[in-house]
Amino acid sequence: MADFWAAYQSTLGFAMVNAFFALSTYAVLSAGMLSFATVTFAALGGFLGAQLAVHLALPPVLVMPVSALSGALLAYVVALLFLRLDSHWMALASLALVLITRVVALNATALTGGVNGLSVPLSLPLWVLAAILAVICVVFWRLSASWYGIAARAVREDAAVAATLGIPQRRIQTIAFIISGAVGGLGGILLALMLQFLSPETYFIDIAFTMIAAVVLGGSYHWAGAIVGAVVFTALPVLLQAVVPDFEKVANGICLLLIMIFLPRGLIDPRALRLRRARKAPSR
Amino acid sequence: MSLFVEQLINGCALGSLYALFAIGFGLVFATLGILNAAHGTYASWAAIAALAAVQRLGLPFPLAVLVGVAAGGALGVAVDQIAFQPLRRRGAGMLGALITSIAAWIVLDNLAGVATGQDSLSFPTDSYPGGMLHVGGIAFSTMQLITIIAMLAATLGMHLLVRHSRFGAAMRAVGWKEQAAAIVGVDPRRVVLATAFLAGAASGLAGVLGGISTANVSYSLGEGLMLKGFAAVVVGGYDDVRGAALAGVALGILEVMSAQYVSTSLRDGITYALLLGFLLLRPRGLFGGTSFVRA
Amino acid sequence: AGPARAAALAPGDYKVGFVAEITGPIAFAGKSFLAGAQLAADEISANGWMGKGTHISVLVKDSASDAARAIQDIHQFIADRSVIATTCCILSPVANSVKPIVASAGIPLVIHGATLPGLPAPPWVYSMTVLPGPKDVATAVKMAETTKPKSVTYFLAADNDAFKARLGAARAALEKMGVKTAGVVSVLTADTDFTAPATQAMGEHPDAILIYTTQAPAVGIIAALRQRGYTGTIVGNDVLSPASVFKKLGPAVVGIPFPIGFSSDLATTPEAKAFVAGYKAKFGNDPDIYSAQGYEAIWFIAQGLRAAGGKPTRATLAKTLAAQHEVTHNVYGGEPITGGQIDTAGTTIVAWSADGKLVPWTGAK
Amino acid sequence: MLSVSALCASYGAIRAVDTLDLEVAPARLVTILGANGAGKSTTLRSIAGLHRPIAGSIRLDGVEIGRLPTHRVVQRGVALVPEGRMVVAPLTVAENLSLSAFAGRGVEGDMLARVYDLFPRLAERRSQVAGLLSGGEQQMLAIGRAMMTRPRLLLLDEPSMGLAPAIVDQVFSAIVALHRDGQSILLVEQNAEITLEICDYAYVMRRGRIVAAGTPESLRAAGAVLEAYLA
Amino acid sequence: MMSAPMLRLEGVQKSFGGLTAVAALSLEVPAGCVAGLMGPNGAGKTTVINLITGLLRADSGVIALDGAPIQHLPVHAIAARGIARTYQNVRLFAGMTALEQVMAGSYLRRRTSLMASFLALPSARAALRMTRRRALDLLARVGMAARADELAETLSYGEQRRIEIARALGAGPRLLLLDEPTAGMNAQESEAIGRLVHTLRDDGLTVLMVEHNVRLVSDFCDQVTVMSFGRALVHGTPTACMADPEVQEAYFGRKEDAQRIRALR
Ligand SMILES: Nc1ncnc2c1ncn2[C@@H]1O[C@H](COP(=O)(O)OP(=O)(O)OP(=O)(O)O)[C@@H](O)[C@H]1O
Ligand SMILES: Nc1ncnc2c1ncn2[C@@H]1O[C@H](COP(=O)(O)OP(=O)(O)OP(=O)(O)O)[C@@H](O)[C@H]1O
Ligand SMILES: [Mg+2]
Ligand SMILES: [Mg+2]
Repeated sequence: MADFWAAYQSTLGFAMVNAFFALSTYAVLSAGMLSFATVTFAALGGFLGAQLAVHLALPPVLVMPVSALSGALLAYVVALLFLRLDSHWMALASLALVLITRVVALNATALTGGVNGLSVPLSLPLWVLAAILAVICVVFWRLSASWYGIAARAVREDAAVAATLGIPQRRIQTIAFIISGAVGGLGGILLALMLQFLSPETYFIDIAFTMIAAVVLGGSYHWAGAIVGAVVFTALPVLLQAVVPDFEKVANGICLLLIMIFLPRGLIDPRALRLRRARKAPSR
Repeated sequence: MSLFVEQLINGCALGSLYALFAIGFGLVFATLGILNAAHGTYASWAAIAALAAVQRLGLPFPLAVLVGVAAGGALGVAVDQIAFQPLRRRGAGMLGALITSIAAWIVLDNLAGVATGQDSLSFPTDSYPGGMLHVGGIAFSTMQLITIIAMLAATLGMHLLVRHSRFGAAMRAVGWKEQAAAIVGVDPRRVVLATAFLAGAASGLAGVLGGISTANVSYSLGEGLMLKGFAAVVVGGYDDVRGAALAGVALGILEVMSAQYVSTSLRDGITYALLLGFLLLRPRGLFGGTSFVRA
Repeated sequence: AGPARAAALAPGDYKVGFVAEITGPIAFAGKSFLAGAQLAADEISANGWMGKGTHISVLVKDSASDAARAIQDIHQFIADRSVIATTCCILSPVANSVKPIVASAGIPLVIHGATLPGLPAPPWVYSMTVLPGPKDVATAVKMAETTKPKSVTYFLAADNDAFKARLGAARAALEKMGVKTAGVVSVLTADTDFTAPATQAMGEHPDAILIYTTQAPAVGIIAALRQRGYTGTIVGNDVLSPASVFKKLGPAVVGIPFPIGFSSDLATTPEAKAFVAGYKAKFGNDPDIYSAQGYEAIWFIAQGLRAAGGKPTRATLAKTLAAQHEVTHNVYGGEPITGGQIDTAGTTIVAWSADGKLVPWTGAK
Repeated sequence: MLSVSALCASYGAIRAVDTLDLEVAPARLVTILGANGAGKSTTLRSIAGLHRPIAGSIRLDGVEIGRLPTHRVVQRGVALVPEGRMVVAPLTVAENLSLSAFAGRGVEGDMLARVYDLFPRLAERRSQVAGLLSGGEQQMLAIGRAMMTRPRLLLLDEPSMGLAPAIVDQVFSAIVALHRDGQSILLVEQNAEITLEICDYAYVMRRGRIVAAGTPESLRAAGAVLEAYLA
Repeated sequence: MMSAPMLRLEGVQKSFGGLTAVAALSLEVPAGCVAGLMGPNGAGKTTVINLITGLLRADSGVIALDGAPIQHLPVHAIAARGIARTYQNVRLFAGMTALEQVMAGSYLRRRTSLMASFLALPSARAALRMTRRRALDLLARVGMAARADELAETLSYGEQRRIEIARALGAGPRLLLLDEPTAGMNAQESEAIGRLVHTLRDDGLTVLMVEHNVRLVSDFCDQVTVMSFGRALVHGTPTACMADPEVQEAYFGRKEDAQRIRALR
């Protein structure tokens, strides 16, 4: 048991870190925007936090809020620029942003260490990571139950109609971006602490695919879906490596395919729950 | 001056590959509503198939290209039926298809890696028109010419099909809402299959031509085209074949020129920053992308 | 001198955790590394080289060159008490991520591919890859001496610091000899189209072109230069040595000089010859420099185990590894180890011959 | 011509149509009446193949069509003017109409003229994208499109919805004219008075079941219509 | 009872490319009045509603609520001034139950700050409970209370229209714009909507209603404007409007038909 824990604790760690990225993506998706900008927020939070840790020798408890804040600030700026774009144009613009991020990370040697990367001489016990994730979960839970949650859902489903009901689309989406930025920046530094090493490749397309896949796999209509999806998406390849080492990748692809085919709205689907509840209700 | 012109031709030829890729990618997005992450693997597999046709069967160049194009199309159909059709039948949205396409991408990419022995292969130099052409002090290769011509032909053909034929109208109708097309007698399944085939074939053409001219037949072939093709689609307007093609070519030229005259390490940065700037100024792409949904 | 030879190694199966890169962008090399390692394990186990009844075996986990996956793999190896040592990493960032983990967990790690200087840190971390910089300079100088170019153009993988440094050293040496720099054409590791860079380089009309990039770009650049009709001198680097490069480029790569640490065609020592023969028998093709490095990594660990004797733990193995100052079973030709980093004395400059063999480069065309 | 027997259709656990029997004889105009949610639209959607029934049979001229996909049903000569119009928003009016050629039921030229004649507004807007038409214009397009497939059986789901009185009148005149020409029609319409005026036979639905059926006169006499509506 | 105009349109113009959908339209709706807007298909009625709610921007002209111009305000700000609407093609939020639709519609009446709501302070919880109760009341008003927990997309067309009205009422508007609220309803159901509109008016709401149902307009509207080709053709009491020869021509088509239709009714 202890061995099992030792062997898979890092998998759990990465799953939790990916959950932050997935939640960050969920935050914007739940207000009707598909954005990959989380990668950029993570890069800023990660590199900035790492530099603070290296040069000012700040402890993680101080570094993490700074990372989250910097991510949120950047997200605010990104929101100002991006909110004029709709749906897939925003997706592309954010993808372009990710690619630019990598070029900047490669060339801004002072902040990122360039191609050689940056060692991060800090580490984080797993339980701290779990505790932070739990706090973030509470935040998402409360948000979804608050007025903001209701408004965001309306904006997501039909922004024009929501606006005629007095729901300020821009403001809701800006808030969504800021939440996304904070959680993404936090995820960025947490990834740095997990890897203890950063390079421009750390924050790149892979994360974008991981987070979007996690959100959709887990169910994009509930915040818990992001977490479930991140865990499945992270752990699946590792488990498959143990089971079918030679066909791990192919098996992984097939598993994803099967999950989506049989649960096209993801593992957690509030709509199905509602339907079931309505069916049980003796209203008719 | 001749250097500039040669680089312009290099950019056009490179951009033609992006354009060919973007045409199919955009077609699937516009008509079937799927952001297909597996689209790049069609290119890789088409090149692998064409190479096999050359090496195993000794087919001449035109036939090998045909084999590659057919392989791309067939793969497009197969992926559609395995990864997208089940979701379509359940009326699930586009995001789900994004994930199944990622799954298909993982599987196909890995199998491509296995098929090439994780190596980057190339076409034997005598299996394609590999010569250089010299026109007034300007040198360019026969393959570049072929690539540009292929791109122009594919763009024109696809544009006429989608915009000016009844089948094209059916494609757009099915893309909008399958049931709306079916109630006037359009067989959505057939239209979907044809669309998937055409898109795969265009990607396959890009794959074969690109595989030959970059001497790189491997799973990374398609991945290289993927991001640029996607960018071309959005800049050009995903529902306009001409726009996507134009944007693809422009992207190729921009890339080559910024490497030649500015800096290679900033090349992608410049390309994507311009792209981003363009999007912010013209949020609906090159040709405006008229809305057909009322306020 | 030193302490008396330790007791014989206790019989048993000693497991080495191998974090492989057999899928992903550099899988072509990753597979060679692994094959070499497996051959070494077979050889060492077959004749009981470490002692009677002893075996060494390789446990494989694929990381696909992803740092996060590599870390998870390493953690799994660490958790597996039967694993006594680990080996990993072709890419330097991945090696950098794994390094602090093995050090704090206390398990020896032998890096088999990454070339960033400063990676090794005894007693836990060792590198079995010879740093390529000095050999590049020697090759460039020899080329300049024989062909006397006036100006040269360099190709550089702009996103790879190691190559930046290697180019810098060669360029300094050449400029000292009076060879002008016509230009530096940058490419990126992930690039696939090299027509434009080739056009750019040829636009500078250099007498020679020197390539400091990773394998895929190097191959693409040579193909593009030759296709566009460049007939001048090209100087490559060690990435051109695998047989697959010749298979792909054919005549285009013939006569291009590059330095090399190992080549099956030039194997002279008995160990090297045995390695080539064994590899051929097991896998049906010739080993390349990557298989040689994977092979060395396992032999180095075995060497440490044999020296440790008795019932070694990870810590005692680390101690004996730190005490090794050379690789005894080597295929490179005399390899001292300083600060955990392997080194080599001589440099062989080779080129592909028209019939696909690596032959010493003479400078004649 | 059309005979539906023991049809059951449901959405998940919600039973929308329950063992429904219904006949449309050739050249007849038959209507279904019923309150909101009675299951009328579901019945028409099931006949047209847009909704897969869970039990029962739907026969067109004795041939089972209940399991055919929509386009095959259309090609056999059933056309639907659906609730919610379902025009193809990104296509122009003319393209929308031209799609009906896929039904493969004859030349379109004269029918196109007839549609434009019936709805001059469509002729004016023929090159406008359908999604930008006004609600009523879209309804006209949906009716015109169904006519273009030259159906043997026309299914109309509230064709007058959203139309101005003048157009409603034209549509009903057209329905009457088509009926006179021998077209078989199954009509769902909220406007019971007009409907009972022009139909040959009527069914009254309530909660997925037929609760009354008969000629308009007999229904009016029985007062069944009113009762079903107030339920 | 009639007072200063609550809604005033003056010289409002809107073109789409070559098509002038609304041309120099002027219109007044007094407070506490149920106004009807009629006209042939494509006359520009829905466009007018889109212009008032800000979904479309007028090319020129003034739209004023209580005398203050609103045509430059963003859509949500116009809603916040007290205008709510329904849609001709029902536009409910996918995946939400009937109750949730109305709750979303009540955004403007939330009466708690984001922080309070986030922290689930007692005041916020009480406010939420109240909104819920109000939403249920509204559903009951449109006769849909029993279906509160059903997904709106599983309801029939007519039922969905009622949910839309309840959702618009959720915003607590002073001016309610209804775009063909009774399309797809039979005479009895339409009349129920008409009575609902009257009770709303009695509660102090002003209503502008686009309708093709002549009887509904005659029975329940205080004033009517008939549009044709983007212009206001006539304006006045329902009876006067219906009798106008121009209206007869433009709206009811050939006279005999109009008489026949009325005869049929
Ligand atoms: N997509 C759906 N999912 C679940 N239930 C549905 C769906 N569509 C309709 N229903 C239910 O099926 C029943 C019948 O609906 P249908 O649309 O056939 O009624 P209708 O008679 O056409 O009503 P209307 O006059 O309002 O158009 C209704 O109770 C409705 O709630
Ligand atoms: N966004 C748009 N682009 C182009 N034309 C438009 C647009 N919106 C409306 N139109 C056109 O403007 C005219 C007026 O449309 P509107 O929807 O206001 O009519 P309406 O009076 O509501 O008609 P109906 O009674 O059929 O609903 C129509 O001919 C329509 O085609
Ligand atoms: Mg209905
Ligand atoms: Mg309207």
